[in-house]
Amino acid sequence: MLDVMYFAWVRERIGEPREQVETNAATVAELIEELRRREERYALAFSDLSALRVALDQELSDFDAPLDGVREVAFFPPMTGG
Amino acid sequence: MLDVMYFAWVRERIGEPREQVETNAATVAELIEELRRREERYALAFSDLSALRVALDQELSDFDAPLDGVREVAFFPPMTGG
Amino acid sequence: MAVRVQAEGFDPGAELSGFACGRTDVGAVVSFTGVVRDTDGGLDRMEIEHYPGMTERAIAAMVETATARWDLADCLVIHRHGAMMPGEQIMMVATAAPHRVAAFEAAEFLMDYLKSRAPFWKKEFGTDGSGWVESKDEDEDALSRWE
Amino acid sequence: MAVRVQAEGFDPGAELSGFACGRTDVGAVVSFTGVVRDTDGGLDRMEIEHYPGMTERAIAAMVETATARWDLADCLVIHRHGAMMPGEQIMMVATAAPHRVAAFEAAEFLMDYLKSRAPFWKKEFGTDGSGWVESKDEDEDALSRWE
Repeated sequence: MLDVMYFAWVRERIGEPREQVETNAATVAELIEELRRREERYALAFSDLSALRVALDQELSDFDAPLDGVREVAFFPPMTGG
Repeated sequence: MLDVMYFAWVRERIGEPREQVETNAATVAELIEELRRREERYALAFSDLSALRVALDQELSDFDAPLDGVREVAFFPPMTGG
Repeated sequence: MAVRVQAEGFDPGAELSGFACGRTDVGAVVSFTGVVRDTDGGLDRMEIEHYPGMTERAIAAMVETATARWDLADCLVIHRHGAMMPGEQIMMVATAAPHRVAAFEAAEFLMDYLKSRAPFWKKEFGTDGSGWVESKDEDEDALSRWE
Repeated sequence: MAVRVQAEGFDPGAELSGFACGRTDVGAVVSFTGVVRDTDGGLDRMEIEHYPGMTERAIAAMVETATARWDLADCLVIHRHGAMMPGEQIMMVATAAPHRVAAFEAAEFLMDYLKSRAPFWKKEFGTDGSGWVESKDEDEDALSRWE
């Protein structure tokens, strides 16, 4: 069971800020594939991975990173702080 | 007739902050030669020109600059502002 | 060293007055303040979304890296989230060091990382509608200076 | 744009609060404050001598160069002369610009030039006697960055 969070326009496209996802995905990329297949809004949010960033347990990570032991996954566009 | 000013340790070595100098020196270097010959304190103050800077009418200048039309000459060590 | 992530506004002058003061090992204090800019006059407000928890962790890690890399006496980061009007302060970084180069470099390092590595997202609301501020390649490129 | 050469102390926080505020064309404000440092605990006071007239001219020329080179909305330089104690502010530079790189670079440019091209001379008075602060090669070298 993963806590999946969405921020900025990813959150707007998915339509909610967070959800619990039951998954056996081994990597972030596999999780994304699962989500994409679910519904159009996911396919839309994850259509261009180059415009997306991922954090695992609040640390920036990569799409090929393993999900083993991870509790919280967050997807968002490149950050625009400062 | 030139207004000659001294700052920092140059002032301390010469013993006064400013004086009027009657001179026919054509350049800063010639003026320094004249002053050096005057008294030991001038010779001491002007012993190492690499440690000195000069301003003509409040603009940084060079030792070979002409004194033509100049009213105020200032000698001082490298600046330490900021 | 202090990090504050908050919705409330703040006064950069008051923050600077209380920062690293009375310390005799400090020769240089640098501050950076980011302000909501509205060049065209069409901006009503800006809203900043953030990732609570990760934001604090990410900024704390940047401050730790800066402290290890430069000889700093003190360091302050304030970053707001939520709604703010044109002319209002978004964030502030302050660094105090014995020497000016360290204070400047550490402040610029923190700014460059806050721009692209702290989980904040800006959305602008104006007369022409609303939109997420896009990240700039030059902000990403700025990080290479510190590698 | 304001330049102040003065014997009196000043409060950098109060100066920053009043600087470029309420302007919606400003996205970035950088400040630098120089403080009398006493790392070894042996400094009683610092005295700064200056060349009245030339000081103001030299700083005004630096500000003019910075304004021509960077897109600045505002710029402030304060530099003290006379006696000051460890922990007291010596000088301050503030820059306001649409973008952060311009604000940072202009502030560093002004600092580098104030260090080596404004007619100030520092003398330290301490438990071991007194002496003029010597200029550093690295301060002279810093100017080459801007050529």
